[in-house]
Amino acid sequence: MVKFENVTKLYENGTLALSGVNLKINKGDFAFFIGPSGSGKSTLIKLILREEETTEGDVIVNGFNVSTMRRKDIPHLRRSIGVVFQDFRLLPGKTVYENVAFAMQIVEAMPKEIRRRVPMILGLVGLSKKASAYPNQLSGGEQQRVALARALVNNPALLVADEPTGNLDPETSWGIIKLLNDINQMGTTIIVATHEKSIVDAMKKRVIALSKGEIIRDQEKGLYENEDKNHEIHN
Amino acid sequence: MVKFENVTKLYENGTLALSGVNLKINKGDFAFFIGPSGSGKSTLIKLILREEETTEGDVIVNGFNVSTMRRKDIPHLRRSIGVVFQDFRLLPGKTVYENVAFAMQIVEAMPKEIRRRVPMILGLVGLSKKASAYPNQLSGGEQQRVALARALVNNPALLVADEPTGNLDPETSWGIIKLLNDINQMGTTIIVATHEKSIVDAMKKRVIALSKGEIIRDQEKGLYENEDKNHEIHN
Amino acid sequence: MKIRTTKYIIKDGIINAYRNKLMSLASIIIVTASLLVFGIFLLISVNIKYKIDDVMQKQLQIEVYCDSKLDETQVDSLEVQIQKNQYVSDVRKVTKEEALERCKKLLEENGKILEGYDQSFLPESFIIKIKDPEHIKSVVEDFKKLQGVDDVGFLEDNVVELSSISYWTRIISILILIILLSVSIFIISNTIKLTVFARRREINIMKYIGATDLFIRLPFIVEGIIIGFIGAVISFVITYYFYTTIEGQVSKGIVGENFNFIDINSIVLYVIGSYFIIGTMVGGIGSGISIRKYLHV
Amino acid sequence: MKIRTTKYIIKDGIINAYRNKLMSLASIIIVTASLLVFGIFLLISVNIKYKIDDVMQKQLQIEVYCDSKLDETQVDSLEVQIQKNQYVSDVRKVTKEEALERCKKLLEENGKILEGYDQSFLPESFIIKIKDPEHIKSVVEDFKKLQGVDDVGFLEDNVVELSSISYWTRIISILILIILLSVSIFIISNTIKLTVFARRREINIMKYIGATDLFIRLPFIVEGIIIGFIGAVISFVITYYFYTTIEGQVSKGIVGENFNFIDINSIVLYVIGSYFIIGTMVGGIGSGISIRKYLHV
Ligand SMILES: Nc1ncnc2c1ncn2[C@@H]1O[C@H](COP(=O)(O)OP(=O)(O)OP(=O)(O)O)[C@@H](O)[C@H]1O
Ligand SMILES: Nc1ncnc2c1ncn2[C@@H]1O[C@H](COP(=O)(O)OP(=O)(O)OP(=O)(O)O)[C@@H](O)[C@H]1O
Ligand SMILES: [Mg+2]
Ligand SMILES: [Mg+2]
Repeated sequence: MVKFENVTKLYENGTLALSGVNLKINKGDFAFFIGPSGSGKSTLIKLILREEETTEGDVIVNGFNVSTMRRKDIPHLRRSIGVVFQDFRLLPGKTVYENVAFAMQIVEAMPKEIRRRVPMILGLVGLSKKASAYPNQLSGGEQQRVALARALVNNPALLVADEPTGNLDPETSWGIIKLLNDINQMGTTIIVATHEKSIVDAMKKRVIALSKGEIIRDQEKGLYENEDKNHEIHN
Repeated sequence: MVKFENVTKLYENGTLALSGVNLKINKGDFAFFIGPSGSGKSTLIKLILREEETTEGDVIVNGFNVSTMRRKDIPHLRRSIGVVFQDFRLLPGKTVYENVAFAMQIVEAMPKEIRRRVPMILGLVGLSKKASAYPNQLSGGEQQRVALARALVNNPALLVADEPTGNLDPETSWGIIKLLNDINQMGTTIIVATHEKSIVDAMKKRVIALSKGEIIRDQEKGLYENEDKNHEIHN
Repeated sequence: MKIRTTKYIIKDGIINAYRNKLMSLASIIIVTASLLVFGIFLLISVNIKYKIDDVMQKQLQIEVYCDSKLDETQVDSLEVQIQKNQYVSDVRKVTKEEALERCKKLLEENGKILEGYDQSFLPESFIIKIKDPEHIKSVVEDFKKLQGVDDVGFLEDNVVELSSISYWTRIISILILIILLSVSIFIISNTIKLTVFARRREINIMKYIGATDLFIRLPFIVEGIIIGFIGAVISFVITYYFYTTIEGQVSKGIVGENFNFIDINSIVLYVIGSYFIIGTMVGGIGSGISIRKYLHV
Repeated sequence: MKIRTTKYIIKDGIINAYRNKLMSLASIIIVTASLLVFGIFLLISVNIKYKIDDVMQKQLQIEVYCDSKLDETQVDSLEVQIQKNQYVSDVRKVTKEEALERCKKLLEENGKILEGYDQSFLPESFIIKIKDPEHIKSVVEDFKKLQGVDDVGFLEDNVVELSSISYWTRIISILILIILLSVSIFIISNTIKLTVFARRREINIMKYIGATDLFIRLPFIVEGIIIGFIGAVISFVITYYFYTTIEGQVSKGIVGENFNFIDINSIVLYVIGSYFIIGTMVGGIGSGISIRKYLHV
């Protein structure tokens, strides 16, 4: 589903964010990207979405070779992925309802379908009451859940979430993670970049640990901290 | 230092964010605001900064009666407080260095002093290398640390941090919290709104727990979850 | 693109124009202002041309002197020939009697010296009004060649001078109209650029979550058209109101001069047409183009 | 506010104008365009006035006919009196001989009928050029009252007509200049409003971290002044270049007409002055005002 082949990313200002990354995430996987601040987790995600282009190497997502694809195919790539951005990226001029509906409008869903599905998803993330609020009228955690609702609403085959619980209390976080787990059970591939040790440790899913732009650990059923040196590299 | 007297906050769209809040934080305190997403933590902070006005009740901060102060005194109030906003609020057109320096320029600090202090603070939060980057060239955690650096640079008597570690890995988070603790030891009053159970539990500081806009617990040396019903209300 | 999407897009454009009231207002003011400048000059130049032509018309008389030996039928046939000329709008015959009277007048009180003279030595002539100042010279040349014509003279010396004013007025008018048109287009399109710039982040976000370029662009185009359209309506109303008011005042003779404005109804279509074409086209196209650079993410 | 802060503020304004290149560029284009419209019209109206006055000057001749019984000293004293009038720019005496010649000419080939007559029955007259078209009527009235004057006539019938054109041209020019001035100010200030709007969040943030209104506002004012200033410079260069080019072409006679433009150097100060005043003042003040509503946080 997602494959990184010897990927290097050097930002324009000279920051080497990733170097020599090889990675394969299969359909149905649930993987955590972990690592210290600035280690390259978000950059990995940006490459998957072609928000940034690789400096070297190839990224293959849902059959698209992201590095060489044509500009006009980018929307198709992105629509096949549900994304929770670290900075949310809600449309400030649209209400919560409209923000989520927008994701369905761009895939030209039926209005009837939109009216059915958006309230359902908002209920799932606990925001039914905030449907008509604008993003700047929401608390941090509420905005984060709107972003999650938008990522989920089209039932994407791949869900990528960058720090989806950074602004949530432990209880709400657990609700969200369980939701992701359920979706994963139904076949959706899930990638989560996170700092929450407790969640990673409890879930016992695949853990891909980054440090200074390199993968230092890729471990099935891993923990946040490495307790088992034997698993160091797996691919 | 900070006093809430029977404060109610009803947002324009009809959301009751706080009701009947009484609270007193003394000089030199270290207090955590905790509570589920949307419980009113950020609203409390916004009232301290007069980013929002109370609907009822008074807020007194550093001797200012925030509810009745004149508009032209607001900058003085805000300058006396160092703030880490939940959404960072970095100036997009300024580099990391300039963002931090800006906080000193508005208090008309000596250029020499600025040149001395800004790099020092950036070093403290581990961002010396990013001094000339723009905010959109930073990772989430890096932006958060710039926001912290800016809040610290003027040595404020009161430091208010809304979710200052939400985008930081546990190790960096601990570094930051230790930094705050050191500053607190030197006499700065510190208020932190947070979701990080592990930090709250480890610090054993005063915990003010909110739920649906009301204070449900105010406990010295508290934990994230309430294990001791006897401490329920303290004032 | 499906019909439901088209519907959504139009609705979205309208909603956005409304929700960004402040920005829309500023842009509408700019559009209105620049259209007004264009429109005011359009009206002024049409009126100046009209006025100058009017003045010229009154002056654009030439006099064709017949050979004094012509008999009446010859003179009549000459008159017919003159009237056939396409640029001639009016012909008045000056009889020998009138010519004598004129002579007397010219001599003022000393006209009496002519008394007793027979008028027959004076030629008959035609005072001719010319339709179009531009053609006066060629008309004069033509008439000089007619048989039985002794000489052709301008009634006024300043005809050449005046026709140069008319010519230059026209050239300058057109030049200015072109400049103003470009300026309006420039201003409006750059205004739209600024409104798009103010929402660059929004456009980026749409792109990041998978919207196609067209899907993002169309509501902005609709919004641009709306802004241009409203600007056009307002500037038209202002133009119409002021023009008819001024026209009314003038025709009531308040300014005390016999100065006629062109009736607005005879030019209303030009004004409306140019306003709406400039406003909506530039608004829409400008929007569509300005947005492009923010789509490349 | 301390000196170091002032220094910082000016530096910050310049840096911001530079970093927001795209936005600054769009606003500079708008400022330039609207100044150009104003400037072009300023130049045109000055030139039209000049041209019309020029034409009128040539036509604004009146003729004062002396009483034919006056002797030479009386005629001379009349000439002196006429020359004293402040609106008279030139006086030419028409002697009795010339008068006779004119008469003969008027009678064309039949002039011979006057041969043998003594010119003494013809009056002497003065052909007088008037400085200012506006005053022609009062001058005529004055001269009619002079002793020894038999009659005063216009050399041309259309003087009244022409002086009405001159009058209206002036009124309309001033009106349009006022309108254009307002329009430029409107457009520029709304443009500045849009640029401020695009950065409302930035302004909010500064306020949230404790900057005073003045501290936030000043760099924006500096930025507005810079934009206005650059717009003024560009529009001045364009105006100057085109004006002198066109003037050059015309004076080389390429257009084949004797059409003189006013030398730009004699009006350059007006143009520069208005451009810089409008550009920088509106840019600066507009910025300062537009920012206000975002400071209320
Ligand atoms: N647009 C950019 N231009 C230049 N450098 C960038 C850019 N975006 C990120 N970087 C740098 O690349 C490195 C990796 O950033 P990235 O956002 O991938 O980190 P991260 O692992 O997501 O960190 P965090 O946990 O703090 O979000 C960082 O050093 C960051 O400063
Ligand atoms: N500007 C606003 N207008 C209307 N409602 C608002 C506004 N800001 C916040 N709210 C509402 O007020 C309530 C409290 O919000 P607040 O931001 O204080 O929560 P919080 O405790 O900080 O939550 P989080 O942990 O998610 O940041 C929420 O329900 C939120 O939707
Ligand atoms: Mg990140
Ligand atoms: Mg909050």
